Amino acid sequence: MDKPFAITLDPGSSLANRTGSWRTFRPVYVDRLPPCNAACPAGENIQGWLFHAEAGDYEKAWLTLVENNPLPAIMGRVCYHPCEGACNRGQLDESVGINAVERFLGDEANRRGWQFAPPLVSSSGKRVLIVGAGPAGLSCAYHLRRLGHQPVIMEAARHAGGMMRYGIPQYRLPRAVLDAEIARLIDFGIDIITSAKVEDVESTMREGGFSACFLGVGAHLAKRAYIPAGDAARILDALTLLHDVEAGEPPLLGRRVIVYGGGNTALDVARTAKRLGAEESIIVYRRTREKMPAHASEVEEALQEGVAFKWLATIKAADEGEVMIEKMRLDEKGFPQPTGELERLPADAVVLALGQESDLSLLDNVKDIEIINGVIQVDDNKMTGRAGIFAGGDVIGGEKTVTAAIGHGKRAARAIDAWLSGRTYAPPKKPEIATFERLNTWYYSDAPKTVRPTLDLVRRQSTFDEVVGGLTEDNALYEARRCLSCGNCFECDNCYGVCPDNAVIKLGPGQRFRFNYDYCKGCGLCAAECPCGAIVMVAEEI
Amino acid sequence: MFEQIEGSRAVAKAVALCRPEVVCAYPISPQTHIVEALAEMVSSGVLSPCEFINVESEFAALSVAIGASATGARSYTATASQGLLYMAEAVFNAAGLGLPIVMTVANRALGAPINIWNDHSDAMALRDAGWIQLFAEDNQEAVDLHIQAFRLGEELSLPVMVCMDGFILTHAVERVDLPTQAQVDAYLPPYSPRQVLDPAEPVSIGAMVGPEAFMEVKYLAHAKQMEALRLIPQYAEEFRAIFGRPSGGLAHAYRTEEASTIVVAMGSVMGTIKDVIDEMREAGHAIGALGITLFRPFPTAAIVAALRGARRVVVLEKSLAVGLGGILATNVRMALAALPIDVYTVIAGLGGRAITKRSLHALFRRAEKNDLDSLTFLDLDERLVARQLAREKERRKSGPVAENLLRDVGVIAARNY
Amino acid sequence: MHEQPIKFYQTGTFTVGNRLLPPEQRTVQSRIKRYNSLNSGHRACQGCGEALGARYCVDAAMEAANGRLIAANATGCLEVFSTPYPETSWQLPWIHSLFGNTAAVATGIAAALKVKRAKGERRHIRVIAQGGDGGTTDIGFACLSGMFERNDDVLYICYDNGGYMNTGVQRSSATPPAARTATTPSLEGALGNAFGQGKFLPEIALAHGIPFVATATVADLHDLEAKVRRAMEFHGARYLHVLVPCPLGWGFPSHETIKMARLAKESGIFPVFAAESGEVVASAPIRRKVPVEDYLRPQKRFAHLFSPTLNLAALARLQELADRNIRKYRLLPETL
Amino acid sequence: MFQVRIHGRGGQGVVTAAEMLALAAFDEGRYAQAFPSFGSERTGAPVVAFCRIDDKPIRVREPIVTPDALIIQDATLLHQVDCFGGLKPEGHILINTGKSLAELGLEEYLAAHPRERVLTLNATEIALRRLGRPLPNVPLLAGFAAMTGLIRLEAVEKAIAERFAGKVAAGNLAAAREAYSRILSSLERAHV
Repeated sequence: MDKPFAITLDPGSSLANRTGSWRTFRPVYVDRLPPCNAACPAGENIQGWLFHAEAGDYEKAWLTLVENNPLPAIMGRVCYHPCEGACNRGQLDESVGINAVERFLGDEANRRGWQFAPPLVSSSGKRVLIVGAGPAGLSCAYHLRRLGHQPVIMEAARHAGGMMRYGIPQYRLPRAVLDAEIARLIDFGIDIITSAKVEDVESTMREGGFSACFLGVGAHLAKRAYIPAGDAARILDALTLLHDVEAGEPPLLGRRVIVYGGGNTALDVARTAKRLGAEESIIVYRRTREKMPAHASEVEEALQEGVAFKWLATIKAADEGEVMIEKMRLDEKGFPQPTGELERLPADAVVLALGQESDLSLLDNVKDIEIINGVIQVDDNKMTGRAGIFAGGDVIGGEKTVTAAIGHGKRAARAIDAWLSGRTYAPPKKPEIATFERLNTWYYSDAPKTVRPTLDLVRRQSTFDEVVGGLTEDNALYEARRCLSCGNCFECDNCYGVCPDNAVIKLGPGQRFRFNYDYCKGCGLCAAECPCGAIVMVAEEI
Repeated sequence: MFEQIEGSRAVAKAVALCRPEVVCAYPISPQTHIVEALAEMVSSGVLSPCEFINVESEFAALSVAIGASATGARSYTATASQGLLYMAEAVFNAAGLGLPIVMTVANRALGAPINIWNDHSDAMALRDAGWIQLFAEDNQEAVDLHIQAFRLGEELSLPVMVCMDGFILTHAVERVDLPTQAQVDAYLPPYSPRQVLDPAEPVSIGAMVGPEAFMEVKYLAHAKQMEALRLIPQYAEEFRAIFGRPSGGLAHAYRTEEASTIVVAMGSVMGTIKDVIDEMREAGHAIGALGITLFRPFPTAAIVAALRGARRVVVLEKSLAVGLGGILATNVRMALAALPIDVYTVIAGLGGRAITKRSLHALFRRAEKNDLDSLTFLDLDERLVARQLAREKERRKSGPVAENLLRDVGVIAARNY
Repeated sequence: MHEQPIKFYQTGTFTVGNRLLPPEQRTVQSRIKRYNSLNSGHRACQGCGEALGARYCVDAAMEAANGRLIAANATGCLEVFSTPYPETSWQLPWIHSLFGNTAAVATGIAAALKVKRAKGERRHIRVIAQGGDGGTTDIGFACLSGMFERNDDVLYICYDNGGYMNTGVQRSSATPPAARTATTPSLEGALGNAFGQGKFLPEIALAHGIPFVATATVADLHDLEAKVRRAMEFHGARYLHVLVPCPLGWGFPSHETIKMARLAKESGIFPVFAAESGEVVASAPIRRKVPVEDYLRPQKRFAHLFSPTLNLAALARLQELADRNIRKYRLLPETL
Repeated sequence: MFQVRIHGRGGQGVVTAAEMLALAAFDEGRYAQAFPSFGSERTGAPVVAFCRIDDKPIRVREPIVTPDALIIQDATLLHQVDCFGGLKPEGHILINTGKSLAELGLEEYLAAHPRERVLTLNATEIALRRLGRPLPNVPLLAGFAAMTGLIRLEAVEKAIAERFAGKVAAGNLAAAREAYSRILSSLERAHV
């Protein structure tokens, strides 16, 4: 075209005008720590695996999940999901049903036979002794294996699983699920030797040629309380009861069962008692429902199943066919104080669920390990005072949950890996938490949480069938997609779209975006309209 | 083929023979008959394919033509008087964008007072808008100039205004030789735009140009218009070859040989002037005339060549630069500045005032005796004007001038015979 | 008219893109290879709503026209910031003629294309015209009305930022009541722009009975693109009126452009609806209703309503305008 | 050059009459120029149209100041407008009326005018009868042809055929022929 001078212009010519020079603030992409991830005791990258689940790529989601936690099907059942409590979506409508999706993924993996990705590094040849095949030990072994080491688990019980097998009733964790996830770990190359109680760690390590050791022996000894009891009084401890049920030898409890305690174990026992045929299953707890350490959902489910509660009560004495309880009141500090007011309750059996302790006799010959109140003292890297011996799970106290134990195992494995090569493990610095205030929630449409199906009450009172069902694929997808992806780009294209200067370059699926600072004028629209708060405006140096 | 035909219809037929693709129109006298005739031809399918757009104003009419022309369509519209002023902004714009629109201006006076009759005030008001301006002497020339206008405009990428006297030509039924389609096709190639809105080559037309290049843009527009001075005689020659008659060109001299007095004028009044010249020549006067066909660009060289032998030049024009005098005359004076020729400005025929042979005879005879002021208003009612001026001197609120004058004249409607 | 909301809750239908949607349901703006009809390097202010709205609309029209589109553009910010010699930001054939004749220029383009197509010289090409509110509701109104009345095959898009921003923020007939502009000052307790003046052009367009009239904002891309797409399904005159907040003229920080548009819509002060053949067929419902005060308060052009004293009377009148829109266009579920 | 001025009112076909006269002259191989008085011609307003006929091209553009002939389509104009202004001595005058010159009050004024140069024709009556509409222009044109001999009846008929179609053409044709013969009769009487 023989175009007129100046009046008619060619396309593309404005690119000569680098409007980036106008900028006083520049947008920068950041990744923040999502509150769910921050709250996960197992250190799962929840948002990371939800990202793939949202796309329906469940295998990739599962693979992402198991980078941190090898037991998603178990997690999806027994974890008390602090992640959901931290979830920002809870401030919008309801938190994302992370736990349900996790279970869905775990079950999918079992159903489809998905396997872990091969170890990240080639074999180091280093053998690590792991004492106890509970969640801490399994987790530690798994992560060590991923890091190229050879873990060997020695388990005192006949079957691996620890508290997951001997403490959690089947209606919460079907054994097929447990077995499947343990089997996958064995397939991954972890040696588990059962019925092999380690009596002396030092000698076992020496004899077995182990370069390091992780102690995950758990807390299997029931704490006792002194209760004056007649000879005929039938008093059991919760762990023994649960263990016997698991071993197929349920004890006779009678019609009326009193469970003493307020933790999750107390609830497990009370609900188990119902399933064993008790007409009455009553939990006696010295404080109120609000103060109960047991998880609220468990209390709710127990109530549904007809478990009764006696709040603000202690057992003063037990005798054949009855217990004497004393009513308590809370003082101004919230501590229960006796009132002197007594009451008799008929009871065929009393089950004590007052906590557990560890059997630490295997450390008798180990020097430098400090034990306070039955709890092994470890540093941040879970290493005891004896170099090369690490510990985690219930033995180190703190939060005694499966999830926490898995987290301990992972952290210990990383520390062991470092220690084996003469380093000290330093975890990567965590980014700032993606708080709710950083989100632009306009872009998330309203979508309430999906309620998981539950087993009908009749069956819940007579069988050990799993109470809480899983999600269908549709539901799981829906639930996954409720994730706000707090603090991390999820490729919603808002920045790409809202830039009036086309100064955002879209890099393609999974590649996110890049700013084109040649043209970015620094208006800040991208940051303001980023739903998940993954862009910050930073002052330009002038 | 000869036809006894109204000027407007003849022009419409000529335009149709040029195969315009978009015609837009807004009614204003005395242009209306042209677009009415084109509407008929489009409606009946005689002119097809062609889009005839009835717009809501002259401003829109030319704007539609701008859009159409920029899209590569041969575009035409027509207007007059107030209509031309109403589209003034677009008139400049079409030229600035270099769009070869052809527009007929059926010349008419400008208000106030509103007046529908002929003079050249409208075209003169927009003489510097960047359009080529051609003035037709009779309806034959009006027809011929339109055909040449498309050729010229499209070659130069410039819009062309073909001016023909309102009513006097547009409404006159007279003999016109209308060309055949084959002749027009032979003369006028299909429109090959210099720039066009096309997704295949997506240019931006109509950029904002700042001080760094605006002068250059304007200079180039001037240079391009000056190109017309070279092309027009050439196209007129080619026209004669195909159509068999001379038409167009820069200016026509009439009996200027040995003329000591030459009358310069534009448009239909040339016919009356020629009759007067003939009669005066017969009576022994050394007088001739020069009809100017091309007003923009101004054919200075051709005018100097035609007038250099005269002792005096009488510029008779149908427009008035209020506060100065003549417009055509000013241009002629500029052209003749270096020559020892007396130039007289005569303002005539404003608002349809008849220019009669009798008045011209008297005027030219006075001119020959150097008995003219440098600025003369032909057939001005001096008494009437004097009375109003006196009235205004007396009191400030003397009332509306036009009404006062009409009261003095003693008629309600103007008569022109 | 509005898109069937997509059952995707992470981002619903509100974000620009969505990696999880099937490609055909994704917005034009989310494509890696989108048209970018308005290219980088233009000279619009930071956070310019009009630049954003223009790219949204023209890209969507380009998509609908399969890239075969011509645009006519009125004088104004959009024209000035996009085509200062020697740089143009437009990547489609584009013409700027004058301030007030854009609709007519577009008519001419459409007419030319019709003839060229009849002659077999050109394939099918669509035409849009665009301008700001001044070039549309004021100086370009006659040509626009003419284009509507003739039902010329043009989609006219008005980018409404409520004033003559190019010339330094003067009042237009689209300036909202009580807004301060350079020609409706708020000095000495004056109210700013008067109540009861101005015009809402979409309703005037609607009165022409043309095939399609709609409003949209830059805050809801899905709605906007759906409207452009729908508009392009029709032939004849179509009108789209897009609210494009102006950081400079309204007085808010450049990163709040979309938020302002969102508040305008959510308060009801700017009704988002669509009409076909003269009848309103759909309204975009308010999702999180806010009092009109929430929309006004962040804008400096309304600052005189809040300080030094609260002008409750004016606020009440503005709220009534919003409420009237809500009733008239059924913007809330309970008004259905 | 022969110059004709036609007076009438808007709506009476004054301009058409001038144009048809020019057309008829053109059909006879002559040059002709017809033009109206250029105004806002509203129905009922006084209107003037002109026609020049010559054997060589006509260049002059001034209004016809000194006509060779007048056609007065509406006799009521006689006392409103200076219809006879500039008429050449012994110029033709054709008036559309059923009245006599005396009845029109023109007897005295035109006393010196040759009798065969001032004729009346009730063209409106003819038109009403032949055409069904009070349009006197065509019969007057035919009468003018008969009166002046400037153009032949055939040329008028041809112009009618070019200008009109169907019933209107047929009616006008009949009206023209009747008017033509009536004027011929009037001329005979005038010469007697």
